[in-house]
Amino acid sequence: MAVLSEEQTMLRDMAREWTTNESPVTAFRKFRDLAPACGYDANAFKTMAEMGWAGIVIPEKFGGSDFGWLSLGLVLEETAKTLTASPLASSALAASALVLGSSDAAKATWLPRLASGEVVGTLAIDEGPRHNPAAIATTATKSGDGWTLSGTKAFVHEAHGAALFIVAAQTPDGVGVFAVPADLAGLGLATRKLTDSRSHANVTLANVKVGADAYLGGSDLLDRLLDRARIVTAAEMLGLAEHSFGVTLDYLKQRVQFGQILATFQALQHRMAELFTRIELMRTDVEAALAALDSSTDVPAMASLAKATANDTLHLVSREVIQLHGGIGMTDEYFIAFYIKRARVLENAWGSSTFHRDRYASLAGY
Amino acid sequence: MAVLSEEQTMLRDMAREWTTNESPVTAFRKFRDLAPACGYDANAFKTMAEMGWAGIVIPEKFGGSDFGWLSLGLVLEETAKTLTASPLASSALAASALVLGSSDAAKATWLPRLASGEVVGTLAIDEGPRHNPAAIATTATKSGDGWTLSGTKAFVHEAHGAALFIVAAQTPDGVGVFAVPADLAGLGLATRKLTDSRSHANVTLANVKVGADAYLGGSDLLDRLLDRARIVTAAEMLGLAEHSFGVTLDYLKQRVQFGQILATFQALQHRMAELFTRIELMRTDVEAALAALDSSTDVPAMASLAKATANDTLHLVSREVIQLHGGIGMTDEYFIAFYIKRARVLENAWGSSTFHRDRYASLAGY
Amino acid sequence: MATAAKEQPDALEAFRSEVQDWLAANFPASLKGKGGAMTSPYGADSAGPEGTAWRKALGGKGWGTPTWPKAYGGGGLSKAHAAILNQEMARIGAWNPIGGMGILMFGPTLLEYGSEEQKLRHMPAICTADIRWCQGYSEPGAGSDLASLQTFAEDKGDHYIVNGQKTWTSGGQWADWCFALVRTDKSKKHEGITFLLIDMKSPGVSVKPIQMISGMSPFCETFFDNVKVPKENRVGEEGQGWTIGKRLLQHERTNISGGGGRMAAAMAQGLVATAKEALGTDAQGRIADPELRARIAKFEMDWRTFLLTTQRITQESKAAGGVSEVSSILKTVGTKLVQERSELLIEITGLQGLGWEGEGFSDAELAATRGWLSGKATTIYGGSTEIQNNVIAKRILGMLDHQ
Amino acid sequence: MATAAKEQPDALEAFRSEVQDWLAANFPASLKGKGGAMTSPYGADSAGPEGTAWRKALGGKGWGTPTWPKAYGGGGLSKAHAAILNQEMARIGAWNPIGGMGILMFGPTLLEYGSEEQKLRHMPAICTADIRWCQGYSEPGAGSDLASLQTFAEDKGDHYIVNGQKTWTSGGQWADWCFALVRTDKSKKHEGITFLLIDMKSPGVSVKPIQMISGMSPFCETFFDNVKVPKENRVGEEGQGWTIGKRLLQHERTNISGGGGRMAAAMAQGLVATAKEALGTDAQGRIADPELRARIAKFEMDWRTFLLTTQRITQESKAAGGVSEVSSILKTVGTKLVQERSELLIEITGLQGLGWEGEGFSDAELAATRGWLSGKATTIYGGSTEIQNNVIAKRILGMLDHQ
Repeated sequence: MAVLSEEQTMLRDMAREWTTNESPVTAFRKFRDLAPACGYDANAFKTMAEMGWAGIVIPEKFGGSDFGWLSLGLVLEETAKTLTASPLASSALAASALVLGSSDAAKATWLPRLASGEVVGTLAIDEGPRHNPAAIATTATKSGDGWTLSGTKAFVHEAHGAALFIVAAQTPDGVGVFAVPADLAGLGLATRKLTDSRSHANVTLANVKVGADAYLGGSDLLDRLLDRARIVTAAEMLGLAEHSFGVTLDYLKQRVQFGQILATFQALQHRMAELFTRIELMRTDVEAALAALDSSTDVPAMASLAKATANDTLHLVSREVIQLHGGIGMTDEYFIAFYIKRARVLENAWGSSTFHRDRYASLAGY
Repeated sequence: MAVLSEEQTMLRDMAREWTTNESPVTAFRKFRDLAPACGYDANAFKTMAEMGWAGIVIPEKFGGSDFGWLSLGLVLEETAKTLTASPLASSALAASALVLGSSDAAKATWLPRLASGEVVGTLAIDEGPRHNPAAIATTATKSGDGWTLSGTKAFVHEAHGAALFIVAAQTPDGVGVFAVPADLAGLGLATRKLTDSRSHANVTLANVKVGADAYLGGSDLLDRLLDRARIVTAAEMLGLAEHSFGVTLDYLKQRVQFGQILATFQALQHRMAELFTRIELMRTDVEAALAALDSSTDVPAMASLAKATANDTLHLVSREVIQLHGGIGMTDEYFIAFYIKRARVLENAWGSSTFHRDRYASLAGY
Repeated sequence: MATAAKEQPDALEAFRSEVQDWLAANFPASLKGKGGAMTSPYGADSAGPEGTAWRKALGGKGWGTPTWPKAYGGGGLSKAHAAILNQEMARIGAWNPIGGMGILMFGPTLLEYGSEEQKLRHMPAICTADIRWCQGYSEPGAGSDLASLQTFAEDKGDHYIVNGQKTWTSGGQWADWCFALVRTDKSKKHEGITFLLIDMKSPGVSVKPIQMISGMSPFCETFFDNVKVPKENRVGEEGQGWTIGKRLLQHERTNISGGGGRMAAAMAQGLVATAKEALGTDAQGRIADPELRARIAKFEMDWRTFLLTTQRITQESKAAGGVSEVSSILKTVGTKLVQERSELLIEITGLQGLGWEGEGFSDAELAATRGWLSGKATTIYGGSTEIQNNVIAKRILGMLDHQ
Repeated sequence: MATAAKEQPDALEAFRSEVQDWLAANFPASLKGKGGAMTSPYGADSAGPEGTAWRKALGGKGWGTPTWPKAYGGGGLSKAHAAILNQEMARIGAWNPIGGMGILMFGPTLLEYGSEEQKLRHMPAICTADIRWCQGYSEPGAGSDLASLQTFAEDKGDHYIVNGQKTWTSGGQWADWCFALVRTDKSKKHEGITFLLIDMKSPGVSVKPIQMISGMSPFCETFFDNVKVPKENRVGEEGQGWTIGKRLLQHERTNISGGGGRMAAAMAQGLVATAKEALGTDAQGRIADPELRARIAKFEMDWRTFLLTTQRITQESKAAGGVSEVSSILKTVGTKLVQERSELLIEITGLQGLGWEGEGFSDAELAATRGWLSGKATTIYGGSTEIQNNVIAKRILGMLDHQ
């Protein structure tokens, strides 16, 4: 655990306590089985917003607390431990597009409502099942004062509950980032149900018209936004890895086979020691990348480092925890497989390890 | 172990018995410390030749036994177990260039002497420290009836003792393969001493003149020759992996730490089980590739499969056997490190795993 | 086989004609290529009345189990004759409708250990697949450590009263009979186990399907509440159950690791074709992502190695006249590779490879997702990878006991 | 440190001038950049008479161990003052000639556990590096299981008679003194161990260098044949040796896993530069072999993760006022990565990376080969990776004992 400020420690402890008591894994199971139309656990998110978490990366003048990305990461890590189905990350990323962007009107319209949790926002960038920001085909053409957007965004997370989409599209001058309200004519959703039981949809924009104020920035903004998405996703992945590991450790300490507690088998001890080591390394990268966002230091490389490490580590951990549980882990009645079902979605969002190793090497000049 | 014919079983048993009794690892240590100028254990090779092993892939009419590649592989596997410093593989590969080649004069001149072990031959193909047959720069220009060769061959194995080099060179019509006697004017050696204490040298050809009969074939012959080199090398690697594993197993069964025999620690048991499994898989590929040579079935893919598997497996095994030995394995007085020192040389000869995975994919059309 | 063929070529060719005629008369052309029905829990019957008719026809002739003894409902054919039957069926697209655990696991075991009465009573209905069997081995507290099972069969003279709970009963909800390991002696671990055949319609037997993480329910929990089992349904002696049960598990392991050549080629090809489509190709036709291309090649090479190893071990076992010890590696290697393939497929296809249900995914994609999840069990059941490694270390490598 | 600097800026700046003057007067310009001499077994003295003079000058002033107490030969400086000393030395290319096991391992331990007499007697010569120390811990039968050591010290009133054999005595052939763990009580395992200081010139001490697989001989076997050791040379009480010895090993582990930032950057850069040269680059400047490029990137990323983890754990330890438990992972991770780098370098350079001696290889290439081989020991000594994993499992994860 990084050395935290007093307010960060308080925030983390509060998140941990709330998650443990108010949003355990059973809450996720209920959410999954009910499958609400909004695609997230609305009651949980309401409480989270009341505690101020929706405004952590939003400036105070727009109703946020401006606690920064490490603080947001701490909360996401804690709430991810029990798979809390909240749009906190997506909404924070949408807010950061506005904060980093150039449209004062968009800030004034959306940031206070995002900070209070009154509305949810999300990113709509990729257009295929694999992260590829170089392949954006959605177009934004000028029409009068504003723009007309056309194209399809794939697997947009939290699409069902979002009031605001942050959309990347090709303008005549290169990629642009736009704030697109969900209720505009021509915008449609097609649900894509994935293993994690969360909200994903293809978002179709058929000549959707937005004003000039909807334009937030160009490819530089998009890059900064994507790095935030990668790092915040890695923070959630850290929570998944940590907690599924902890649950497995507890299981091994009580399960008896061959007259012996499983935890006392040396082969399992060494595998758990390896996982522990890997998760500690993952924690390092995730926390360092969050801190890099707060200090604006070497963000692109740290984002690729954190996401690649998070991918590889969670991939291994999510497989091992199932194997180590044995038969019980294969039943839907037990919960350990929820982690692998969510893990693979996050691994494939915002860049696989292959993508990020390639990017890291290119950033380093080889 | 593949299902062998009666004669193959006899040959294998003979090789095993001879190696165990007459050519143990201590013989290799003596060879290393004496460092004879010819670069190999001349007494050992003399005996091996007397047993007919130098002629295993040479037709009977040239004094060989024509027992085939699986038979040769069995002998190489056995003799490699104790690191026997013989030029058997190199000489057999040189012989096969003549057998497969088009020059009757070269066959008549060299094959009987290679079969009897009177002389040693070797391949001189690569020109850099990494296998790259696409980058041959040595030239062969026509001069009168014959050819003039110029260039430098790198890390030629058994160069010090060889009377015959099989050289690949660019002719005006593409790559050609030539039989070049070692005693010709313009041919020079520069020793390159590697970790395995065996014979390696750069061979320089400065306007070396050979007759028309020296030409053996073109790129097709070269490809066939390289596949033989890869497979035969993999067979030697199998012997290394198998025996270093066996020695380690024996060590674990007698070494006591914490009042317990090491072999009874479950974490070590599982690592040994993994190594055993990997070596069995390696054995499959090596034997299947040797058999593929004998039946001329799918040789290129099988060669890449066998060499890649051999590389990866021996790499792992050679590291693990050192770690599992602990401190004693780090001393020169003990012998387990001889295996890693030879292993890395063979891993890097005739194509790394990266090379062969790329080749396998290309052969398969992707 | 080759020898037999040489000795009696005429007889064999005559048999081939007989088979051709019989198939022409009995295999409904409409079932051609519908062998996939066998993966349904209802087997051939899921292919409709014609499927049932075909099952009864082939099963009734004993040709669903062609080399099993005729006296017990098998075909009584030599291997050479059975090969001809297979060839002729394959030639016209016919498939064997006789499957399930009765064939794969229980039948061979009963042939080896059953009494004459038991064989005559149970084998014919196995050979026709009229009766379906399930396996009562695992218990909630006895997974890898199967021998610690607690389901108790109390001796009541001419019958036992069975109480306890089994789990992972494959197809328990559809089975007519159960072959089960039960405890008849609490004072001994392995020697206290007995092999019983239990009619699933007996009073006191109840089953509860287990929903798996793949969303499917191929297994059940099975409860025995004072179930009366006549002693004639005991296979072997009291206390011999562990020996018989282990023998049966060998059949199970072979099946889990198996996978024929055809499926194998498809495995690698499917991956390459998918990758070319998902990732694109370069001017030389290579998969455009070089790192993923290398990993696909590695998978294909590993898979080929696995198939060659299966072949090798089969040949060696034949030559040696017994199962090679090395066969212990097949299960761990095969199951690991199948899991690797699923994971690699997800990485190649990205989020499209994680579809759970609904629009936007092909049936094949959804099946791949479910298969990825259910495939996690292959390294757990039938002797987990950890157990197999213990076995390799101790039995093959002689590394003693670790305790 | 920052606080101290704020409080007394003038005093610190005065100290800076003093340092500058002293260095100008004492550091021979000819030694600039010759800090590499410290990797020789003879340390600074291998840089000739000027090296020896420099060692005696800095050591005599106590500035080789700037923060150690002045009473025992250290510099007695605050951390703020020591930082200034380091800055000024770095500025002019001066280097610290005081090194070896006395500084790295034994000194800190003696400061903690030694008697006043022992500190006064031994510390000054450690601070000047006039006396060189070696470690007598491992024995042929006591490797990872160090506490099973058998070298016996028999109580003879005012002295012990020591008999036995040590191995892996680092620099034993050049050492003046040895700090050793010996057994004083055969009836107890850990509590029977005592920490002794043994003069290597004592009658009965003999050493035999061990040739390593790298061709170098940094270690010895050390034999004790009725060696008389006065009781004043016992550190702590009888039976306290295990506690003291373990504390000392913590210093060893820190050093093995260490590796400063500068070396770190060089590690990744060297790999990339070598790869660009050996493999070539494409039009975009990328390393031409895509699979190796990906693996180099993975190594660089893993190495950066390791360095960031070292930083994190240091900061956390400072904040918590104690060593973080998590530091156990640093040794296993760091040593593994250093080994990975060596192996990767060989794969990149091919046979050129396997040069043993003679023509055709640069000094750097030959050093890399030797380093690859000697580096295999890093996962074995100082607590093998297996032992560290046991420690993590039991102490941190609470997985009890496996026996």
